[in-house]
Amino acid sequence: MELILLLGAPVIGALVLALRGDRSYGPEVNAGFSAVTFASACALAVRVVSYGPLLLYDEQFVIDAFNVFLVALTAFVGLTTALFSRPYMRVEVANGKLGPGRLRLYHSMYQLFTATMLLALTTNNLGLLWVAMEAATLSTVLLVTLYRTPASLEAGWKYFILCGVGIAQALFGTMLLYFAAEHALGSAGVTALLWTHLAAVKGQLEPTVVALAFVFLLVGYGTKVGLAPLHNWLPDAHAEGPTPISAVLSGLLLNVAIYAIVRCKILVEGSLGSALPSQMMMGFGLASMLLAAFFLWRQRDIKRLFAYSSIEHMGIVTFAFGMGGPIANFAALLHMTVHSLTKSAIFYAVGHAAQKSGSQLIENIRGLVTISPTIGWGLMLGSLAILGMPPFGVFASEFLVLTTAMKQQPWATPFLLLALGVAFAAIFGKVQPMVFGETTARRLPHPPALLPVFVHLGLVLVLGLWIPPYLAAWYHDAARLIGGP
Amino acid sequence: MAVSFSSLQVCLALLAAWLVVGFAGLLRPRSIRFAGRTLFPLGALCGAALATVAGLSLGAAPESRVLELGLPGLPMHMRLDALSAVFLVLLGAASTAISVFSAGYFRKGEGTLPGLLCLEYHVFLAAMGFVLLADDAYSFMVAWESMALSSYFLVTTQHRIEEIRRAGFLYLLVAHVGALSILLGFGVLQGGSWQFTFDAMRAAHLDATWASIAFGLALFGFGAKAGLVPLHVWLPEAHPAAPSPVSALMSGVMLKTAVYGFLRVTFDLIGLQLWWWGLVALGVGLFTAFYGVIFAAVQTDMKRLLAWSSIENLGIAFAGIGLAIIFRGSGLGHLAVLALVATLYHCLNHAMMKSLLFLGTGSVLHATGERNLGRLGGLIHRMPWVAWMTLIGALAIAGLPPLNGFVSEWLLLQAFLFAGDVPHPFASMLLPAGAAIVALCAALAGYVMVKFYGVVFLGQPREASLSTARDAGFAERVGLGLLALGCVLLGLFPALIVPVLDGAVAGLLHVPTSRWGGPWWLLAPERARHATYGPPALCLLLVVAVVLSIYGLRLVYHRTVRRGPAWDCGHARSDARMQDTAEGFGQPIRHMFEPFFEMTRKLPSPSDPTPTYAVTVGDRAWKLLYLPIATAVHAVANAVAWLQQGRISTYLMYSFATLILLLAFVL
Amino acid sequence: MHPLPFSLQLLNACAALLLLLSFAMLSQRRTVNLVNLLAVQGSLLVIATLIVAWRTGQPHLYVSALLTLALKVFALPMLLHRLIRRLNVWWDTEPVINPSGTMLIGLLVVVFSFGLAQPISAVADTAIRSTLGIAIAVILLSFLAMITRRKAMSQVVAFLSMENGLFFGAMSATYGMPMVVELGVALDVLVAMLVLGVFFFQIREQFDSLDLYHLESLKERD
Amino acid sequence: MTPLAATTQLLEIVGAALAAPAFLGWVNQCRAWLQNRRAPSLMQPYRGLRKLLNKDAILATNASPLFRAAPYVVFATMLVAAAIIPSMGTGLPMSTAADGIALVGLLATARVFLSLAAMDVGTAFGTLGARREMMVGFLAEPALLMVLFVAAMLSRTTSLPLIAETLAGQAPALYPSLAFTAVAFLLVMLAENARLPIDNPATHLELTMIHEAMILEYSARHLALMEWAAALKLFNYACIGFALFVPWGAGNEASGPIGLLLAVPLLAIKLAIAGAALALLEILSAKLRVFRAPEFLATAFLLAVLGLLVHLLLET
Repeated sequence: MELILLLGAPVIGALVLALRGDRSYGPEVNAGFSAVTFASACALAVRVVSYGPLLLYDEQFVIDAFNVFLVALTAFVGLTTALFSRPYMRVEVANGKLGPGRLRLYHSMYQLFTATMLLALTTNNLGLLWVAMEAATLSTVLLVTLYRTPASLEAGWKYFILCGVGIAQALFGTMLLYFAAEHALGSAGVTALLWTHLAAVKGQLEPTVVALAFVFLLVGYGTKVGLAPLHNWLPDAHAEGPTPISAVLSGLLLNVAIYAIVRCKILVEGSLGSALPSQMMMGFGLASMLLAAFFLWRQRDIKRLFAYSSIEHMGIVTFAFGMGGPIANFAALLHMTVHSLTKSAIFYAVGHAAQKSGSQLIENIRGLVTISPTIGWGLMLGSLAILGMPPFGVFASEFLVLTTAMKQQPWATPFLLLALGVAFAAIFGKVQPMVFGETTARRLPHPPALLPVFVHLGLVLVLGLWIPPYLAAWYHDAARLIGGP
Repeated sequence: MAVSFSSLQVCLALLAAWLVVGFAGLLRPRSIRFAGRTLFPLGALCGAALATVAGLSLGAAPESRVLELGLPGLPMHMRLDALSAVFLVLLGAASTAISVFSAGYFRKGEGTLPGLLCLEYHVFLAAMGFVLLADDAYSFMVAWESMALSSYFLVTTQHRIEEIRRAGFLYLLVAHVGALSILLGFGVLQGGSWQFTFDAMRAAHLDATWASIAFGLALFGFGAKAGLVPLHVWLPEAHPAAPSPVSALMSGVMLKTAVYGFLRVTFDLIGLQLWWWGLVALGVGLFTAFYGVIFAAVQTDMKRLLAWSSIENLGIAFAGIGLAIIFRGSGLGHLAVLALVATLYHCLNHAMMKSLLFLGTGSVLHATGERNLGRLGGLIHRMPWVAWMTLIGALAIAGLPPLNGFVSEWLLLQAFLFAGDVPHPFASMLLPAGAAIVALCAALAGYVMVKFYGVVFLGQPREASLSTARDAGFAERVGLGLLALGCVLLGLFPALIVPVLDGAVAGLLHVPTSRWGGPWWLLAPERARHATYGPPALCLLLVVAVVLSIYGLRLVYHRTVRRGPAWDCGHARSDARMQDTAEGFGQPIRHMFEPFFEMTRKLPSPSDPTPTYAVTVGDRAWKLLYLPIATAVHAVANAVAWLQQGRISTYLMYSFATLILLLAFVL
Repeated sequence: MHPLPFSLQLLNACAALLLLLSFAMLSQRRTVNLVNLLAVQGSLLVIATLIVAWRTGQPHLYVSALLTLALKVFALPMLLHRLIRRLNVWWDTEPVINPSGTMLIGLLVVVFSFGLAQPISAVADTAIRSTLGIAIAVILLSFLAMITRRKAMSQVVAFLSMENGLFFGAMSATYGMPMVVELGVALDVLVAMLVLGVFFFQIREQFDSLDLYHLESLKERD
Repeated sequence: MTPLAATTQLLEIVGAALAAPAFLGWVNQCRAWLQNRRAPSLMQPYRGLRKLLNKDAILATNASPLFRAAPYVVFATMLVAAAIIPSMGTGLPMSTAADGIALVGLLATARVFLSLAAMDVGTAFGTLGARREMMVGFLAEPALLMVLFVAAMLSRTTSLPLIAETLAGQAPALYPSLAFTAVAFLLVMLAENARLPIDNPATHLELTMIHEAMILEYSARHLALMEWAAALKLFNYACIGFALFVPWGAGNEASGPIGLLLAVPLLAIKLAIAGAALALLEILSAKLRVFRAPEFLATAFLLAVLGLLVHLLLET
């Protein structure tokens, strides 16, 4: 029931907003549907927490500890982003960047995007997972090009082609899994793509085939995660789209892609019994962290800056999942949560900052605290949080990752240290003059919505100091589910 | 009915109270009076209470408790043992005086709003407290980084000024890198037991290699906070940038948390100590001390000078720790205790005197608006209170009996005297040289302080504007007075304090405590044979001698005292410009230790009608270490950027290559 | 060994033709011909599907054959022809790598993909395992084509032929995916095409051409 | 404390205070003789002091209380220093309050106050003198400390009387380390007491003077105290030298009053020889440029450290 509502609400929302999205009340309607989605997600979460994992609609959907908290997170950030986009889009319209038509497109695609992510998270069918991922790309491509500027078109095209190709690889990987599964299960047809069934027989899957399949899946979904060197679409797409979209792309879509990879990793590891997947993921993770750190060093565009920081953090998560084991998995899950909260909060602040100073270029944004302390402090605290400064939650996960790495993969720690150090210098060195110093900013036609920023940062702060027991239980279950060496 | 609280509970409550006071500042963020008249005094009260409680708990057994916070499976553990208590006393005492001073210090229109400032200030205090109480890696790191963060915001109070922002950035960067290395150190220490509590780390047994790695990481991490060369560069930038009470807190208290952490990790958490670690720490510490003091001698900005002198003192402290490790590693526990007692005493002293001096400079800064030594002078007439209080601090830090600076120097040298007992010939050969360097640094500190005090407070005012300088207000005087009193008491009654420290340290090293002999006025350490020092007696002797000489003269001498112009060897006119400048006073040091300095001289040409001479002294660490790193990172960044050419075919090629490679790897 | 049944020979022939076609696409520079080749590829796919369906008698394969016919033989090529006419992009410019070099690389890719297919088809008991290698080859070749192309249009065509390769692989290895998945995939492809259409016009109105070198401004190297 | 100890203590203080100018006079006398001049009488320094004590004191207008207090502090420190150096007897109750390290500290205190006072009036000469004094001091002080360290390591204690007793008690053996440190001590003594080749007590040339430059602004009783303190300082250094290198003959509890009575003339003889030697050294050496002074003192410092190493190498 909750599931139908969860997936239905955004779809209906998409239809409604496709027709009425440009009305004055459009943004509120958008937020309303997101609120419904969030409510149902909460209900679902409560149900799973109380009754354990669910298999629904002849096993096409599975809700377990791993994905239910991602569902809740996605719905929550979806809601806050919708709230944030109310004033933001109004300002954009006031600045004459958008017409009614594109506003309709924006709102309906926003809902559709949410729907596809939720589908990808909840489905039990690897094929459907693939379909949903592809759909997520398609629904956001037109949002990236919303402004129709040359840059945005280029970004959209790269996004489309690179992710399309990557996803195609993922489809082939899925197919190989299906192939292996058929041999294991002996039965053709739908059940052979159901994750639960595969997980049941993962021991018997043909190793070589599964290994090949994992390569295709990793490259495929890894492209969407933005793992270096497959990441090239990410900074462009995140920087050129409207800020709310950047927020959800960074905060949510990457999580979903990681989720897909991890689901596959569980199967593959089960069948291979070797450290191969872990090594690949650790390699990708480290590469992404290092590359991103050095790219951060020379950014001039504030949104590109934080896009690269997303790559870096996805690298951390991938590395952690690669290390595996209860603690590293726990850390990775926690990191996914806090990263999506923090990063979206940062993008909210960045969006308003860019609007206030009428430019995305870092050197044009100066002294935010003096003109609007809330945005300034939001950006400052957000950046410090994303840089892993306690008492924010990002630190908690990085703490666990680093300490685990020190014992399990000591060879990796110098790289981690280097990447984190360079990233800190790069980001903080750019954020400080934006927040402090003499100001260049101006007033906005609509008062900015900064509630989401501080709600997110508050949550991250709380997660850094105290993780509620039921949440911890979730994480632990999920971590156990993912397992690893 | 009577409710009894454990001291740990009270300490936690007081730290919480600090936080509350801080957040209360947000109630009326723009009101100086509210913050100054109400909140800072309250904070001072909390500090005094904290010092008292911690002091009373010194004798007691360690007590710990678990807060319902932190990571799942890793709640925040808090523990109050003798070592923490000693540093808590330090924190409480110093912060009391500094808060009282701050109550009268902050003025309108100094960057951050007073309310916010009050918040950052008290969060800073509380964070330091939690660092000292933390009993597991996570809460330690959280407190540690919160400390860095809040102090960063305090440093950047006047964020409109470019170099202050730069200083803040440098500070936070170094702090963060250091924190990461400490974090990795804990990662090593937990030794596979996924327990991050300090108890688990005590229990974990590391082999020599891992232990050495942990030690190295700790030395790097805590060294970055303590400002050991070459990680010291942030310190001379950040201290002048911060408002003076904040400089006082950072220099007087925050740097000590580095010493605390290093002691905690080296002697408490790492099971074994290898003697050559001590050599490393000793070497780094001594080099830092020497480097710091010679740079202090050539500074022309009074707060920079004090910052460099802090580097020196922390170097001495780490040298003491290194000595202790050497003794400990060679099985001479009782001597290790002696060295550590000296170190702790030095920390207490430094907290008092350096805070005193920084606050003094703060008052001077407010009275004159000048930090440049070249524009000060003769202030002893304009602001006698500040001058005399500062004199005590200066004499103390110069290590002159009977003030406190001398006591720790005395103890440390006593410890060095036992170099001969160290079984490793190499070490025992090096130690005397170490003692020599300590002595040299102490003497140079005297040089620095004469320069500092003489140029700022004595002589003739170098600027006409100085004649309008006014003495500090009441609250500031009280703050200064408290710290000066602390210096005097620590100087006169070591015999009462040292045994307590001995207890703390002996507990840390699991060595039986020893008598520090003698009556209350005599410091006669049993660990150091036949060495006695009785400051009260010495002080009494001096006073008696002075009084005698005064009255003795009165007997034979009946003439009057007249005032007249300075004779100056018969020179016709001498004005303030003819006095030695700060640069001039530093000249011999520049001359002698030239290789250490990065000097740029601006010499006038002979034909120049208006000749000007300027010399600026830079830190070689920049050119030798930091600029290369920066350029390297930049180069790598540019090289990496080449990957991203904007052409989609190239990107597709990357994906293709990755795919092929991985497939080949799998096959 | 006894000769393969006729149907299988036919299937192998289809496979070989597919491979040939993808080489042709690799070398072809006229966009219209590219689209036609794509259509032929699609029809070969339909035939292959029908053969398999007839051999195994799985009803859902007939449906998927129908779907393929509708989508890949008629809908997409028509759409593309329309676009070509509307945007008059008849020729692709000189490819990034010259055709002969591309061919050489293509050859290596084929060898590699056959090697890749070996372990998989070793465990396959389906009668048509030998074609899997060709499927992989088709996929990688079209990947290569995408890399070498400079016009958005031809890149898209290559992309679609990659889809074909996937489809062929799915069919040859596992008699096609489950129905729900196939429908989803088809839907995605259709939507993708529509989005592409929109894209082309947007790009066109911005740069009044579909040359990809207009789309090389967002980069880190300066 | 025993009456003997009390008397020794008192004798030391008073004796030092009274004999110090005479010792200075003696050095000057010898120097004059060695230079074939007619020597001033031994009493000359006392006359100088009396003259100064009968003049009006003139303070510079902007002299601060620190300036007035300094002479008393300096004199007092020297007096206390004299009280803890075993010159005539080793049973010194006051020396429990301050050991060798404290002695160095006391001397440093005197130096710092002297320099601060010199900077107080704010004349060119005063600050110049203060700077040079501190420059000499920061090398001489650690050197002296190292000298004491060697003795302390030899006798396993830092309390001066005990050092003297142990060194005297041991069979007169050759300690190479002591040889090194003796030279070092000599150099330090020359530098610290403003003697040639570092400073020339007889001139007021700005290029040369250190000590004189600092006390330029003093007059009358303050100047008298400063001069007296300087004489005391020289005396103290001489006594430190005796205690470390020729410790024999100092009275103690064992030898009783007789020992003390014998110690007084013995000390006089030692002082006479030392003064003559000092004068000889001074006329043999030429004044160094101020820039050279650090090298001179660095030599002293290194010699002292070398002595320490030699001790650890050969004698343990």
